[in-house]
Amino acid sequence: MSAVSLDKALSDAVLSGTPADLKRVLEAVLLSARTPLSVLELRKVFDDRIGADVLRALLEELRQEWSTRPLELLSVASGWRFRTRAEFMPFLERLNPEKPPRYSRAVLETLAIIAYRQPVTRGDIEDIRGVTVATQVIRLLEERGWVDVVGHRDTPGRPGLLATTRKFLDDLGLRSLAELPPLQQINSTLDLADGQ
Amino acid sequence: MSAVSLDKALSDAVLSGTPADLKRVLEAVLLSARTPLSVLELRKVFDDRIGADVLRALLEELRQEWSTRPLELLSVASGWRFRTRAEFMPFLERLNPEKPPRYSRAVLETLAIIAYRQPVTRGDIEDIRGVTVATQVIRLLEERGWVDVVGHRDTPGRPGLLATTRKFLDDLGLRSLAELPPLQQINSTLDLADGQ
Amino acid sequence: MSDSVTATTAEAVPVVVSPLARIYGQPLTQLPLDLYIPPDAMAVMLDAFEGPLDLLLYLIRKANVNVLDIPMAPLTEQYLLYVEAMRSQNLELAADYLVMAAMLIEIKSRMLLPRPKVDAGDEAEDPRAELVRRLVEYEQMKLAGHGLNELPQAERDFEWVEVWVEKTLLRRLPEVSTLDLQEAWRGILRQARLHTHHMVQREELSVREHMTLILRQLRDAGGFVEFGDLFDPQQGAPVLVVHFLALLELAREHLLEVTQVEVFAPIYLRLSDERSEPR
Repeated sequence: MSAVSLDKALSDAVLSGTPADLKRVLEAVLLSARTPLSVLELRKVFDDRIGADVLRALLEELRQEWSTRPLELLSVASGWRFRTRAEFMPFLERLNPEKPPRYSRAVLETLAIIAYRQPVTRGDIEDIRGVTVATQVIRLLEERGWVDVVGHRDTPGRPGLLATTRKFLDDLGLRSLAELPPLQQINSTLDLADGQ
Repeated sequence: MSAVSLDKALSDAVLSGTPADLKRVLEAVLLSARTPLSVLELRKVFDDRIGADVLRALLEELRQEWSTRPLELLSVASGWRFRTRAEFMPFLERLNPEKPPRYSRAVLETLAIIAYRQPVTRGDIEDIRGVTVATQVIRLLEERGWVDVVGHRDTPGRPGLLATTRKFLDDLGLRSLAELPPLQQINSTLDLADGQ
Repeated sequence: MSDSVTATTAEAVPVVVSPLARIYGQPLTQLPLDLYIPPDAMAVMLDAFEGPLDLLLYLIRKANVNVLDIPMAPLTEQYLLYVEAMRSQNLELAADYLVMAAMLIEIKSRMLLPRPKVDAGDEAEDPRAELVRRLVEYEQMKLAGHGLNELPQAERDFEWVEVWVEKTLLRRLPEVSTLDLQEAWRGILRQARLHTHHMVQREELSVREHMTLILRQLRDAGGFVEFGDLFDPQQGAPVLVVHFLALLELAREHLLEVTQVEVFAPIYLRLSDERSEPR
């Protein structure tokens, strides 16, 4: 049997088969596709012999069937595609570890000032660093859940008082701020280093 | 909780989980990998906390579980990987009507000589085939990632020694060169005594 | 030994299964059995052979003779006829074909000469031995190539599965250690020295920590708390002292207000900013 007639015979068998057969084909096609597949493209897979409505119903069933499995079938802008569930990302990450990102010096210094001098206003931070503090630096730390506003200073503009949170302590493995390296020690090592 | 500690907590949950949990992770990782994964690499996925024997047993179970599904889990030269079953190719081809490469006899014979007689120089191939080997034949095989130069023969011109790659085995679903189809014995034996 | 290759009418062993070409619209599924080759087909013929060894194998298989016992005379004759036919069509003939022609003629002539005497027990080498060895090896590789083509092949007979992974699902956040903070603080101090008017005072961290605690406590309580509620005697005297110092510091920095309506009345603490932001 030539490749063409085999192809034809196989398709005929599937097209006259049960919805389960059709779903198996959909699975195979969606799992190996490199891009999302639109219903139009999926109709082509079946030689345009399965209606769009039927396909959509089958895709929905397939989505349900995979709801407890490690992949999820998603309908995105350009069509349907399988995606690995987020919870498995840490495992995949181990295969190709990427360099962890680093915070900029501005972020780290701002964080240090908030940690050691809290509660402080943005103005205080700017006084200490001698430069203006970009809004996104504070927002970054707030979004991370490490810093929040605990009050306002009763001065013009009523600036927010920033302090570190419990999450900050948890994430750094500290029980309290008292476990941060003492400032005295930092100061004296700096004196030594600069003393020469 | 930071990304890192989340990762850790999740791993701990899985590692202390049932074999089914481990298999779900294996499935997710194998389905999303871009290359076959060796048992060594899969151990990394689990932070080296699952033994190679356990993994191999789980992989075998997984292979069985998928035996009735449209994908098959295959063990090839560089490890384990999912592939679509051949019966679904006609459907996939409708999506990409671009025909996959069909190799000419020149390419296939050159490939066979490299596969069965490796490492060989281009001169060796020409000796066996009795014709000059076009540069593009070798380049085609190199571009496919099936053949590469593994050294140079210490003769004038220092010709490159060609050999097949791991990808060649992977793409043909083989675990080692030993799994190549055996060479056919050519029908008669030469008996020089009867020569005249 | 078979009489003649040309005389043999045995069925040819087709070298290639699929149609070689279409000639005058007709598929050419096997090479012609006799030597008559349609003129236009010669180019196709030449293309169909992978070289002189392939052509020789074809002639041998077509004649159904033992590859190991080749009748040199008729084979050479027929080979030369093919080569001549190709040349007469002004086809550019690969040099390999001519080299092979020379080799065949040489073997044929050596076959006619008496074998040189050799020591008893030693077999004289058959002049065809080298040709046979090459033919056998070539045929083996030709079949092996065919065999490789039969194996399921990635992208042709199956697709590798590579499910989409959305990297952004895993947001990797920078890790920060206390050492990083220490280093950052050092940087600040160096900077501060350059701007000496911004003196960084050395102050007990614990006081600052308790300042934050009190502010949080006040905020959570709606900005208004009775003095006594701020202190938990169970924490011990040192903590209570630091806590009290923190309270005084907050008052000094006008971050909170301490009020008492009359002597011995309860003391209340209120966030300074509560006035304009009543809850």
